Amino acid sequence: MKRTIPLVLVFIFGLLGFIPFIVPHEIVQSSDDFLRNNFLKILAAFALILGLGSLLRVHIDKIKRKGQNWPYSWVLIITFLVTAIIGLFGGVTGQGVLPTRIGSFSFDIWTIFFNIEVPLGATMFALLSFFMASAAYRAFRARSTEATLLLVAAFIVMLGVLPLGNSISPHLPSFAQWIMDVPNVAAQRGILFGVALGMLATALKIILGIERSWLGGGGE
Amino acid sequence: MKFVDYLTKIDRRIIYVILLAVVVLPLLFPSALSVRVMPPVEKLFHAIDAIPEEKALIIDFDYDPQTLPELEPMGFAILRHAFSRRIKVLALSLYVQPLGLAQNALIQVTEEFNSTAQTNRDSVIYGRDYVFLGWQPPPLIPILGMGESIINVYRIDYYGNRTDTLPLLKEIKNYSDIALLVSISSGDPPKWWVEYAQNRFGLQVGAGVTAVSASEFYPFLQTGQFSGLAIGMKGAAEYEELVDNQLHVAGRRKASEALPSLTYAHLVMIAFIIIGNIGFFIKRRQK
Amino acid sequence: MDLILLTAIFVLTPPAGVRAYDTPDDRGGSITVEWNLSSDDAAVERYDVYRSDNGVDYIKIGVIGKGRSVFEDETENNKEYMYKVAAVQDTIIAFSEPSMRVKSVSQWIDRKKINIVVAVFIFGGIILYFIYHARKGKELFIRKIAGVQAIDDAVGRATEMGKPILYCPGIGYIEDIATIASLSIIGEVAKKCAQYDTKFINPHFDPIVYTVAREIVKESYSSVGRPDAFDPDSVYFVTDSQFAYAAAVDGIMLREKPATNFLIGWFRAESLIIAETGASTGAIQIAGTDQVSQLPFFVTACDYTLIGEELYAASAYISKEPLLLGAIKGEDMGKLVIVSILVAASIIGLVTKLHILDLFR
Amino acid sequence: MNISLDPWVWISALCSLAIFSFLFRDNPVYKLAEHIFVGVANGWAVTFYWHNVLEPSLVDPLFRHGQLLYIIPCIVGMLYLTRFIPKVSWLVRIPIGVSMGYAVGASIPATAQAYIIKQIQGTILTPHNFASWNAGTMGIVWSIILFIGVLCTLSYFYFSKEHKGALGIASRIGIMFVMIGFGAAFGYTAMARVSLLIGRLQFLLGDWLGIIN
Repeated sequence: MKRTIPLVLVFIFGLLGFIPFIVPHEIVQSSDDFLRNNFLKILAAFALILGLGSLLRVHIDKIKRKGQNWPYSWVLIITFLVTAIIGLFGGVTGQGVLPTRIGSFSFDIWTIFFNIEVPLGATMFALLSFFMASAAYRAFRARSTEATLLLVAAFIVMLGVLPLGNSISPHLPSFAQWIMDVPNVAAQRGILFGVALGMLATALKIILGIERSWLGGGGE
Repeated sequence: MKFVDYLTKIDRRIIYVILLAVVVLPLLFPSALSVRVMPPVEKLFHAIDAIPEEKALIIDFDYDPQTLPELEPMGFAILRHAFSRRIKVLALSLYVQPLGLAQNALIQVTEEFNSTAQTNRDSVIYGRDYVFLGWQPPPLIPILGMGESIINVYRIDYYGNRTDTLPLLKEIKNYSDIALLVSISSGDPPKWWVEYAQNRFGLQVGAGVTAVSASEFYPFLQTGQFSGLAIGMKGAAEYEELVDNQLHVAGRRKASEALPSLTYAHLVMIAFIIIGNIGFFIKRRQK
Repeated sequence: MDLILLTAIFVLTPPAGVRAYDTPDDRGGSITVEWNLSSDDAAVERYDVYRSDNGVDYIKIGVIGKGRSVFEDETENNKEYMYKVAAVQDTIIAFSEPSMRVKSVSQWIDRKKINIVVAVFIFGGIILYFIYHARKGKELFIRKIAGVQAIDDAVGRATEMGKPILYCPGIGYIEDIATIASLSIIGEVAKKCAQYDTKFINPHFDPIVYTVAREIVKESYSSVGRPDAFDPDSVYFVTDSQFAYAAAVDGIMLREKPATNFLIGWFRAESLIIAETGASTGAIQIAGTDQVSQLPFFVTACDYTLIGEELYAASAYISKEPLLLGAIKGEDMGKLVIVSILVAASIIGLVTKLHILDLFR
Repeated sequence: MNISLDPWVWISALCSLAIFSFLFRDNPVYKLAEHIFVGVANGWAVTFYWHNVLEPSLVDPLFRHGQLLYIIPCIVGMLYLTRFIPKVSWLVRIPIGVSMGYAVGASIPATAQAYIIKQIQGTILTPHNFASWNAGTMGIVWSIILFIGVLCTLSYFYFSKEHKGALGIASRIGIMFVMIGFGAAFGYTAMARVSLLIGRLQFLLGDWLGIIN
């Protein structure tokens, strides 16, 4: 019972997802839109809450067990609660129930997002250029013919993409563009066929109940 | 062979300092660099330019803080292009984090236009010239739902107004009223718009993507599934060049300003790889 | 409804052969109107399209530029309409004869999409055929992947040098295919470590993947008859933050100095940080992922890289798990079908005048 | 050099410097910044769970307008929350089965059309495809190289037969194409990573310290 119901559901809704592609009839299309806009959208909302719940549970457990770096979990939870309150009650544009301005200092949800989350997120990935530079020196070796071909193509693209390439010779940017348009498309398309067949295989296995690992995800 | 040992033992921090210097100096002493516009960005520009008066452009802002420097300049340039051509714009995001950056782009560009606009006609008014639809998860809901009706999917917009009260959404009902959708994204969204919206409703799709996933998108440009493709900060600079030259729209060109730094950083990166490999081959021959 | 002034036109000939029909393959609500261009098309400014419910009162519903002769009208389903098209030049209007009565209807099948459904049945059928056979225990041949040999050599090297082996499964979750493939390879490497009594280090990013991996490694040790040699601390959870995990793995590489690093699974931007430190310690590195954006770094920084599907094939080859084998064989046959379609369609496309591309809309 | 006086720009700059500190080594300031990042990101997300999704799509129609039909999705959606109740946590498979089933079902024709059929269409050797390069007669050469490249790449990822003889040659050529494709990706990735650093420096030197324009 615990396994058959979900497997039957995944099959039925698999068909409901596939049929509107080939059947344009008014009845099928409007019921497909109704199912999506009124049923699936609300399920997704609850899934979001589940995701948030799991995150908070991981950190609350860490605090209870005094796990590694547990004080930082307190920081996470407190920041989350403060931001959530400002967002929920302060409103999207700061004109909500909760006042989000003290004198000229406004702290509506967007200002917090733009001045805390954006710099943290942007800088986290800016680190990568440093790691790329040191990896370029310490790790990227022409250790095989394949790796050599890779690095040569990389050099052509890195030069060709930039105005400098154009000043070295107008042919360089066109050559770099050609590498992207012909050999690169051939390789990516070859890989894409394999990936697409893999996606098709996985989709069919899930709908027909052959692939059941997702069931395991439910049990505690 | 003391030199070889030195060659292969440069400390990590020295490499960081060299990269930092090479990137900062051109910012302090800016030099104008001409940008050569390549076909993929030209196609995107003409696809937007050719939008007829009675149809609208959807911009899917799906870049997050991690990919801001590459994609935000594209968002600004495309918005400037649309507003200067009086093209009606619907903005949306498939994920929640990009919403804040979409709002930032819309606020700043509308501010640029409204501060110089004299009459009501050439200023950019919310609800008439553009609407910010906001976010409705999961992605499949808006991608498929807007084929039938936009206001059924987005009952309220980002700011909380009811969408059936907005004048623009009385004319623009679904994909048949949309000439083009441009997805500015760091991941798969442009492919989803092709997979679901183009396959079922024939929607024309353009893409602005990060350089990391550039090579994966080229097959879709070759088949015509994408009507244009702008890649990374260089693509943004090319689009800024077109907006600047062909539309004479003023506005800070952040991507173009970064090109000199980008050039020298690439040269330093190539030099590091070559030096590293010289040391590697000498050591291998010693063994 | 104002009565349209019918003025006799001597100069402009009206468009002829006006025909209207329900737009096919749609959910209805649309009628297509076609006409032959007026013989004076050069002089015509535009064509106005008129519609009537009762055949008497006509209202203008559309304007089409000159030189074009098709218009799609949004209509209510199952309601009858008649159409007229007028060629217009300045104030002169030339009306055509009215079309037949027509109504828009919903269709049950979209014929333009039949080729896609046929493709789904062909490829889906092939894949399911092989999965069915694999589950029935039929012997399915997969060539030995070069990567599997590289894994054996790498473990052997660490054993000779008496140094530990580090296995990093990436930052994927249990539902990522690359992570599942990596888990089956962990079992194989753990078996060899148990046989040769080589130290095995396995830091994890995701709690669920960690618990599954622990069971696999424990089971590998006992399957080789060395349950006592299994060290529970060898498989452990580090952190669920991307860059902190990369920094932690780098720390292990520098402290424990493993002779061999396995970087197999789902990776994102942190792959660079891990592969770089591994290369600088001089360890043999075997990488494997299906994330195309990370493969360039692994190819240049590691000694051997399992590229995309090679990773799936290697895990199927090692685990001999029927589901995996069936899928790989099915996909292989799918590739053969794609190759034969490409060759056949190209021959048709070059030799004949058939519009072969329309078959692949 | 007019340093910004806006407190928020200072907070922004300090956040950036906290993350940059990771360059030296993983330290408490970096850990603090990272956890604040996750906290703010989820606080922002929750704001829109309510204002953009739950309130307009569920609370408003169900409670304010009494459309009782919405009770069904509401109940099925709540089954997600049984994940935290060990005894009945299998019930979470019902909403997962429904939403995953629909998404997987819709993905089948979409994948087949966008990733197989259309890609075949772009590879077939026909005069139309020759012209699509708009490179004149060279278009024929590009189409042929593309055709061979796709076939050889496919042969590299063919596992049912040993890579010997013709298949061996084809797969050798195939891996060459794959490596050129990876080289292109590598070049663009280098550009991407550096752009992110330049973007941060434009903020720190521009908006914060006011050194650049």
